[in-house]
Amino acid sequence: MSGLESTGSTTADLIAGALMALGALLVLLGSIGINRFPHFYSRLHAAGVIDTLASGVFLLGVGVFFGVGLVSVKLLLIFVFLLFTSPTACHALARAAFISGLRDDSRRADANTSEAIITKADNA
Amino acid sequence: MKHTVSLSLFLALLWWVLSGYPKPLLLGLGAVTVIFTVWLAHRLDVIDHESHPIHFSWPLLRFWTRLLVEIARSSIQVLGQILRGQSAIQPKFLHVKTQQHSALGRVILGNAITLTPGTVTVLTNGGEFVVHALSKESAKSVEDGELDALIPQDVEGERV
Amino acid sequence: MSDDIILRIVGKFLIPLVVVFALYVQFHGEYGPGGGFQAGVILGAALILYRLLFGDAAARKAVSPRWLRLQAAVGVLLYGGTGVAGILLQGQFLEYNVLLTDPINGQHLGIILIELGVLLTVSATITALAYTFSADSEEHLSDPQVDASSQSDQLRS
Amino acid sequence: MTLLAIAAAILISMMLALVRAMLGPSVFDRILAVNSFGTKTVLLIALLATLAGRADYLDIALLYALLNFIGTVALLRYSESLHRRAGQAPTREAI
Repeated sequence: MSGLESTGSTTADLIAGALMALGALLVLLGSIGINRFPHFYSRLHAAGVIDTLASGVFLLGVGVFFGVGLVSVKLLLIFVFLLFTSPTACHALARAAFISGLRDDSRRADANTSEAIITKADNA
Repeated sequence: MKHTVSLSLFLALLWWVLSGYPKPLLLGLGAVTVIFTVWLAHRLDVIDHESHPIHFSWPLLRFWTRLLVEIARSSIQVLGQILRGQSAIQPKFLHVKTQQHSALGRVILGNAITLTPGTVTVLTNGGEFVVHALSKESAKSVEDGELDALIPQDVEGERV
Repeated sequence: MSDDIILRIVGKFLIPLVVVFALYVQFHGEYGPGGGFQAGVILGAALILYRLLFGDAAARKAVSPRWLRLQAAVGVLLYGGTGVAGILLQGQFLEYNVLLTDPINGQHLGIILIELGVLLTVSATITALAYTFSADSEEHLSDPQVDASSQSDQLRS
Repeated sequence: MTLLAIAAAILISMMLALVRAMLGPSVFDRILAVNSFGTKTVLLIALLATLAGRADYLDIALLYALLNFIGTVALLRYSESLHRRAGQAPTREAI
């Protein structure tokens, strides 16, 4: 591993490179999951891995590269921002899909109760 | 009123994190920014106990650390399932009862469930959530209600 | 969607942060990527998010289309006025140095006024565009009763 | 070398997200893919920040994360209004 080209190889750069590489690998795996899993709802979970663990590890790597300071606080801000928005977007997506009637194949016997909940939620 | 004050402090801190220039002009502009934002937030009516909880407690911190650990654990689990493919998953919808009585508590729990890969909050309907789980293990972790129990019950918010 | 508590509470929390971020971009044009146009778009985006989450009626009540038209005009007037002020003070159009006795301070004042003009006009125009585009597609769709109740919820809370 | 591999991995994942966006099959699959594409863009911009050694790029990353969220909410709102207008699920139709 050659570290980060722009500053030469110090230990911190090596750690940063390794963390970012791990994060990128997790992003790649998540994207494979998005294409590999059947049905919309399973794919949501694969995307969730990218939003949380992968981006966390990756941004940690970027933070190691820039060192401790205001920049790492900014990176933390980006991560916390993702931590707030991505599950919200994910939930909104799942909710909209569910209300519009999308189900996966493993529909359970309790599907009727789900329908009842939707009608209640629609009328609320 | 106390929410306005704490929002102002919070926004000032945010400005400092973003800017980081200790110049008088920029600090002055920062003050203008905070005043304008608080005014606009009042106008849009988005300041209240729900959007800006000033309540802080150690249990909440414990909840967040536990959540981060949980995210890492279940991410690895989902990654394994991605590698093994379709045969490794048994997706299904669950109905989960929550012990959260406040809207804020339910939002925290709902987002925590979505944040842990393998489970997504689909609907929030009163005290009952519809959750989609990717596998039996993921389903079990929600049904256990471990995270639910960790959210402090005195989290601020109207009881619904 | 507006009846979804998760989206509603996270949105409430997020909107002030977005506004601060917009003004940060506004005032750091000299130090990093930014300036009046970008800031105007982000501020407009904050209002669009508000409209998406709380509905058209609440958005029009908080920031009326009338106000937006006024704001867009004032922005252009401020930009042009700063330029003309340069001429009146024996300089050229948009020459900042003559605005104050100290040219450096004049530069600061000129830049801030110009960028403020851009911010006002761009944010007002972006928001007004969102109002206009969505007006005809959603007005017939939305259930008036639901809108009225969500609006009164807004007033009460 | 490492950075090149990281950039390649992210770019390939962005392409995979685009593949999902094209294949669908439901509107929600496409919105999910676009949202995921946006998250990867945030990471790519962070990578560019390290490449250039400039921390101000991170502001753009933050902005992109923000616009990604607003964009997803707007798309869902739009699909919801289509759904209401048609009086039926828009799940199988392409936008």
